[in-house]
Amino acid sequence: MSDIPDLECRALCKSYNDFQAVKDVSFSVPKGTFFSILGPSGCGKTTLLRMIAGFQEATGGDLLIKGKSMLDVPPNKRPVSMVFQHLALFPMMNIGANVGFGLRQRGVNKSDIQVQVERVLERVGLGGVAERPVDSLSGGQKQRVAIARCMVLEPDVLLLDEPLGALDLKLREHMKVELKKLQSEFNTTFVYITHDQSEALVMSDQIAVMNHGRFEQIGTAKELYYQPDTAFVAGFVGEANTHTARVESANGEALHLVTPDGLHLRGVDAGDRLAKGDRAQIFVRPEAIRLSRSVADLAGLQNTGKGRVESVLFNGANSQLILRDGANGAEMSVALPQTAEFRDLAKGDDIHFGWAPDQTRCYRQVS
Amino acid sequence: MSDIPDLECRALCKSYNDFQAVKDVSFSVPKGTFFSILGPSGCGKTTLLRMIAGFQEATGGDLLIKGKSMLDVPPNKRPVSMVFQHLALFPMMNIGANVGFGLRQRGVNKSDIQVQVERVLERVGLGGVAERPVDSLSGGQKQRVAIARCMVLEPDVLLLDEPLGALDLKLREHMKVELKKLQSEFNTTFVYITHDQSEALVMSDQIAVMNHGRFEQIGTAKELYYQPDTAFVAGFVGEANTHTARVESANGEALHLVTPDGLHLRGVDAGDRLAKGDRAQIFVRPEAIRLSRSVADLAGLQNTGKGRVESVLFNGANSQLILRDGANGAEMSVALPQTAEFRDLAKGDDIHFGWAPDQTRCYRQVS
Amino acid sequence: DTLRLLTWGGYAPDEVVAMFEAETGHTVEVTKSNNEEMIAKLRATNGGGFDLAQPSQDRVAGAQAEFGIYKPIDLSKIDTSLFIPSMMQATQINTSFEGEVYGVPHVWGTSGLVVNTAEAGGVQDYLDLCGPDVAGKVSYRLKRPTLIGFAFSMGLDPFAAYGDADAYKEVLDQVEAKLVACKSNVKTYWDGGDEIKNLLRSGEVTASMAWDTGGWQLNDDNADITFVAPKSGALGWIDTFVIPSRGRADDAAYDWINFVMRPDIAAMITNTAGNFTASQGGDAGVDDALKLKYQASFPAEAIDNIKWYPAVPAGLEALEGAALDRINAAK
Amino acid sequence: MITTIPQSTAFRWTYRAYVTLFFIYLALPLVTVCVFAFNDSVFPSLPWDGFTWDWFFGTETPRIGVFHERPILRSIVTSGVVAFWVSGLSVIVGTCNAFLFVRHDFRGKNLLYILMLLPLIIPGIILGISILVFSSSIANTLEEATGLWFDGLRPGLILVVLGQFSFITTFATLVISARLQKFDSSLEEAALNLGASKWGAIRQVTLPFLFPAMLAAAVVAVLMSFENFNTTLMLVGSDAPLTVTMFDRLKLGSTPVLNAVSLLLIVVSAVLGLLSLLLKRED
Amino acid sequence: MRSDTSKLGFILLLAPLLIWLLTLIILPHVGMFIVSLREKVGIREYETGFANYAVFFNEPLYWNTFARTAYMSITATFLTLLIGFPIAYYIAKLTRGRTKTTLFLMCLIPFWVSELVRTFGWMILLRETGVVSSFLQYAGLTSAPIEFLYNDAAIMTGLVYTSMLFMVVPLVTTLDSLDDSLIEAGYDLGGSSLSILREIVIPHAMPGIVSGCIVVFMLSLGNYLTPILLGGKDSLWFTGLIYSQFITRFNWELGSAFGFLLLGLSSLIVFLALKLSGQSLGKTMGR
Ligand SMILES: Nc1ncnc2c1ncn2[C@@H]1O[C@H](COP(=O)(O)OP(=O)(O)OP(=O)(O)O)[C@@H](O)[C@H]1O
Ligand SMILES: Nc1ncnc2c1ncn2[C@@H]1O[C@H](COP(=O)(O)OP(=O)(O)OP(=O)(O)O)[C@@H](O)[C@H]1O
Ligand SMILES: NCCCCNCCCN
Ligand SMILES: [Mg+2]
Ligand SMILES: [Mg+2]
Repeated sequence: MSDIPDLECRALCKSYNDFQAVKDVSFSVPKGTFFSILGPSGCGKTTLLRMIAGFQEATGGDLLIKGKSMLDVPPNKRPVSMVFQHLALFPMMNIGANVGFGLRQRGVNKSDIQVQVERVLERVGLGGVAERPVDSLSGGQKQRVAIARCMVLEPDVLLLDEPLGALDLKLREHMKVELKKLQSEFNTTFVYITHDQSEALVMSDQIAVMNHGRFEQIGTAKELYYQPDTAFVAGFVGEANTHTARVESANGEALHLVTPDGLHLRGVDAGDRLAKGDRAQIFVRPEAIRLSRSVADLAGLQNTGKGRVESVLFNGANSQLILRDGANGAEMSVALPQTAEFRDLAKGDDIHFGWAPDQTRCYRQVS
Repeated sequence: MSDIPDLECRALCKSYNDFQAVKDVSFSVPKGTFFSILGPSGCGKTTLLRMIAGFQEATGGDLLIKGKSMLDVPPNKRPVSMVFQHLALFPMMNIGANVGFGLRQRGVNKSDIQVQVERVLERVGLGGVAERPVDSLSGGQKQRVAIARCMVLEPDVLLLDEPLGALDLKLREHMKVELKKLQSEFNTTFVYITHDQSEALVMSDQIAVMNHGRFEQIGTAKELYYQPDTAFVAGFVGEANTHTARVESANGEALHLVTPDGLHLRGVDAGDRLAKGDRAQIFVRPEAIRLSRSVADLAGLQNTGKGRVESVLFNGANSQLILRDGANGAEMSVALPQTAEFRDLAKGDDIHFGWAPDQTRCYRQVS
Repeated sequence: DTLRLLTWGGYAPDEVVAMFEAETGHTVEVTKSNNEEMIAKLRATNGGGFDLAQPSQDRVAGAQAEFGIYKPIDLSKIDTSLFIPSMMQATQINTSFEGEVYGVPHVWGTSGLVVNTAEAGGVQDYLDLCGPDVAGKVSYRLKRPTLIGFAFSMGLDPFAAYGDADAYKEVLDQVEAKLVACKSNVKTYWDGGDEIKNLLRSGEVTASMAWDTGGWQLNDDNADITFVAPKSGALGWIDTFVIPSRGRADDAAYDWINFVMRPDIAAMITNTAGNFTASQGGDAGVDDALKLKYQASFPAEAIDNIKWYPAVPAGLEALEGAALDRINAAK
Repeated sequence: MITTIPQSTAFRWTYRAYVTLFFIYLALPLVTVCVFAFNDSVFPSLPWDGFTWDWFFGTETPRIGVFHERPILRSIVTSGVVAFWVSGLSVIVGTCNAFLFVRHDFRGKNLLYILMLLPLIIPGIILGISILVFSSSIANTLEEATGLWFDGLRPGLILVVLGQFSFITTFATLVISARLQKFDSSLEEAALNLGASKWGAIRQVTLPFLFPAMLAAAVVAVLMSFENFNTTLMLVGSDAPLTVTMFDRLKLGSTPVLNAVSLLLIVVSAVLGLLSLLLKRED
Repeated sequence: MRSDTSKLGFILLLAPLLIWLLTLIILPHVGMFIVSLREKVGIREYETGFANYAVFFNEPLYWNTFARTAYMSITATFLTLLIGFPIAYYIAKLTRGRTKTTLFLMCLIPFWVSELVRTFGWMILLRETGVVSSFLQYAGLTSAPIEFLYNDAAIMTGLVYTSMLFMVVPLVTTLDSLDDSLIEAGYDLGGSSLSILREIVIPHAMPGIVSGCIVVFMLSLGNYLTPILLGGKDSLWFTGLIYSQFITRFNWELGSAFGFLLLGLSSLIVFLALKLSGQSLGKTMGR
């Protein structure tokens, strides 16, 4: 029984007239998973979520919840609940009435509703507010009411459409942690969409990266960050310096590449099976680059160079250097290590840098 | 000549009825400086900026631009220009007319206006868009038009009121770098206000931290980050773990403290001249805390402990651990080093941690 | 039943209505109006909406010919003995159309001059209203009686020209010219009886062409103001009872007619409206004061000189209307 | 220019004086009307003959107060009945229109929208006569064909109601659409998602949201109906609403009874007007 | 199935609109047009033709009145705009909070009182024995009573008064939506009050100005009470002519023709105003 996933999509498609917003998306979400869909604006996340909720009809493929196809089930009969981007709490009802709304639709009797509403409000840490108007709550509290309103119905799947988008920075940071906590307490399957990579990375068990209507990769946060399958994922998840180069020779995964300026680089093939002569796109994360005042320290790293500090973007623990590579004039951003050693680095200083081949992921260049 | 600052405020005050929004603020900004005013919402930043622009009358103090008092000069005669939070581009005019507006007011003749408008648009990288309507531009482009509109008038000081606040995350990151670049190209004095510390840290030559209408500290980004003068600055700029403790003994700057749970800590006095028995507030930055699997590695650090991993907030280069201190059950956030050594750390693992006394800044506790 | 009565101001005083309601059990709803509006309303409703109306006798046959908005009077339901026979007869003749009688008389009176003798003693005839001594203090209605009155005053005989549209047009052209020239003398054209009374009483107007009753009523408050029968003759009118073709309360209508023609009731109406009625013996109960004023305004030769309106042939009103519009538009 | 831009004192005071004069101009006629309702004279004009309540409560001719004037009381009732129907109908139709224009896309929508706005720019008197002429000719045709009477198509309350409804509906539509436009349709989706049926979502979420606007539209409709003259004048039969009765009185010469009625109208309208504003501000 | 029910819903929503527009707006105007084409040739005899329109064009009185009505209405519109704009600006931009609400409400109160009452008030004020004349005598500014009523100025006063609110309200609404920071930006860039008014405020307020002007113009053009009651002997107004054709001349045919001409005139002027200002009806009136 438990190996039937809570949610499964099979080659799901959605076209608006000529435009394909969602293309052949397939995935399945096991019970109790926090599943995020991460992608840039306009990539089709909302469309996908609304198909799952039933507000949009799929133009192809199938959609199953607990193994049952949902295609012909109207939205008010699907065992999924949705937390809307702007929460969509009913302003004309008090908090209790909001949370009890779904139960009322099911015809549950009044006293039971009251008991259940109070119980779920307590679970989200808002006991005793049932009588208050919605507007008397802070942004984060509203968020919790919206979740309570769904959870009281014990849905199989909870859908969340960028619910943190409207909050301010500090609150967003806080709610990230809180949401994850709520999910593990309720142990309900969450399908969460966002275009903010840090939200997805911090909260999710599984993340699907979506682009132009397709899923590019599904994996854990670390998989996406350290082993991105595609150039898009490598660029979208986390920061990276990119280069283009030609493959000089390939030895299994190990590649030897040459940039247009004649620089030689060593990297690893990210899975595109590059061969000699192929054009490759190369990604190196800023924190993968080591700095040193002496070349010797960087001997072990196969990719090295010397650059001049263009600017120091001081930002406490997240400071970065913008270096201009002495060899080819390319700009590079390098995470500034927290050791005091580099704290006095200033614009115009020269410095050596280098990084290991396994931090150099190479993808086939699509022109 | 060049030692007259572009902008100088002397004990500037502003009260709204009983409420003092700006209290005795004094500072001076030398020519060509990127000067930021950083503070939480409602601390009086906008009020201060609007006094400089002339939209609000000071209730005390003096305000000088290039050495001349501006108190009696109406805003349309002051040699300052302002970039408004929502830019305030004139929607009823095309881009060229927007940029040329100020010149038209000065009675410059039409063909000169056209030439100058085109020139300044090119400098901000928007050549040839003069005929287009304002709304055809993206957010970042509008930003540049707003700056061009001011810069064409060659103001002595450019004021910017959270101009990035309305942009989305990625664009904001990008514009930070861009703004700084534009400033150094035009070599004009910028006074920039923001509540986002990373904006201020990354762009500014000088930052003033404002709180409750007062300047708490003026300094470079590094000064504020590494040597905050006050507890407010320490807490507001960058992240920090805080503790409270009593001073056990003071030896010059070096302090020995005891927390309410009986934990002994070593720290440095941040300037409040704490003495034995004083209550202190202690700040430790997450990245100052070293992790190790063996106690021995941390021997040199005078503050050490052992904790259990509460959760791993994986976020690429900015990942954090939430540790629960084994000794007193306090939560602590620790920056996760980029070395592969700790990559497999998971919830429930035990780990040793420690930090140096000089990373432990202590302030007098104000109850 | 409810009797919806379309009538002139003053013809259905509250006490009379109350007495009628008490006596018959009918309810009366009174709508006050004037000739043109009565006809216009009935035309729009195609003879519905009201159960009894009171246009002047000259306005019955033409309107019936054009719009068919009245129903013939059932004389058997009327107590004819209550009426002064001569008036009854004259009215029946004037209100006949295709062999049926459409109206019976109710109130009669005249239009002439109402003058503040202290300030405008010189006003004796309609044309005197255009004299320089009363400039800006004059008022009259911009309606057909004014055209007729001025025509007589100018020595013309409009009634004689009724049969001949061209001749009548000629008369109208002359009158129009006169009234256009006179316009600067006019303070405002009045519309309703109370309006002209207010204007005279406040002194804003000192000489006017108006109904006789207004003059007599004002006389009570201000002895200087009174009705003057013009030299060229007052214009005599009789207001009638007609039954709209789609009235729904004919019985109540006949009840009302028979009720108000009772001498005692007729006297009450005379006392409020100021005009005498066609009720046989109705003047017996009228205030002596009113009778005196009547006699003062109408010496015997003035009574003989009254010009009674003949029925207006259909079509002449269009000519009059155009003339009135042009006078109104003149600067 | 705006509060934050310094202006010379002379300019500020001139501006304020102008604004003050303007509000005096606005208030003057209304205040005058109200004051003369208490003049102890049969004319609503100077001289001031002392204070009296007669024009409200008097029972003796000529000083019959509003509260004892049957025709005026009756026409107030008539106006009330008309206003009730007009506001009811126009709010219902306005709500349907709002849903249609805000929620649906269809061919000819723009044309219909312009047509819907048209009553705003048709003079009231023309609306009145066109409805009068049209309904009369229908009635004539029907009566000729059937021999029955069609009184509803002749001047009278039904036509008055229809005539006022014909343009007040536009206002109702605009007021209600404005609010519906602000409705976040995800609220309705949320209701569906929580198990409500389509109609249930509209009933429990959308209509309650629209309610303040519907009420405001109803109040506006009542006020417009009460004060309408031009359209009503052409369509009125034997039951005259208040404005028409007052107009007839005014033509016949005014007594302070008219002032008294006006005073009552001003008070009631002001109260209703304020109410509708309060409702609108909930938007 | 789902699309069937939504189709039904759509039809149910469409029906009231169509019935309303068809039976109360479109067909009556068509009917009125047909009646205007009936020429009266005798008692209860009619033919079809343009005779009624010919009457209009052949009688100077009618088209003079028509022109005068249009001219006076346009004047009233401009005056209202001129007087109302500073007021709207004051309310929208120079006041805040409570004061703003109060002033706005004060603007609205006369709007909720019937036009008849407003005009009646002016009659009491302006007549020869009225309040203004008495006040002037009392103040010694004049020795004899003065008649202020019954002239074009009185009509204009009444029209402007009656229309003011329909100008001020849309102006306040649009000016309110003008972000203060645009004005500040203009000022900051060296603009003077006048140039900001011309280049920023007025262009922004254009939809409000146009919608206010259209409403005021239509109200003036279609006004009946004000010219009749305040204009006295010079009250001539085109609606009055229509009214008298219907009421005192029983000539529905000519009256309908006049009605149609008035409708044509108003549509034409509104159309021109929209074209000249580059606005659209839906944008300005639909708000
Ligand atoms: N009703 C529609 N008709 C046509 N195209 C549509 C419609 N709705 C969405 N689209 C298009 O489909 C694509 C995907 O839209 P969707 O709203 O799913 O994106 P998203 O990933 O949620 O973006 P965001 O992060 O901005 O919310 C977009 O290009 C959008 O323009
Ligand atoms: N016109 C005013 N009257 C009274 N108090 C005001 C006025 N304007 C601002 N304040 C108060 O002055 C304080 C400072 O406001 P200001 O707008 O300068 O803050 P800020 O630092 O710009 O905040 P934010 O980051 O939110 O823009 C606030 O407490 C605010 O409530
Ligand atoms: N042309 C006929 C005038 C009829 C007047 N009836 C007047 C009644 C006045 N109370
Ligand atoms: Mg989306
Ligand atoms: Mg601010």
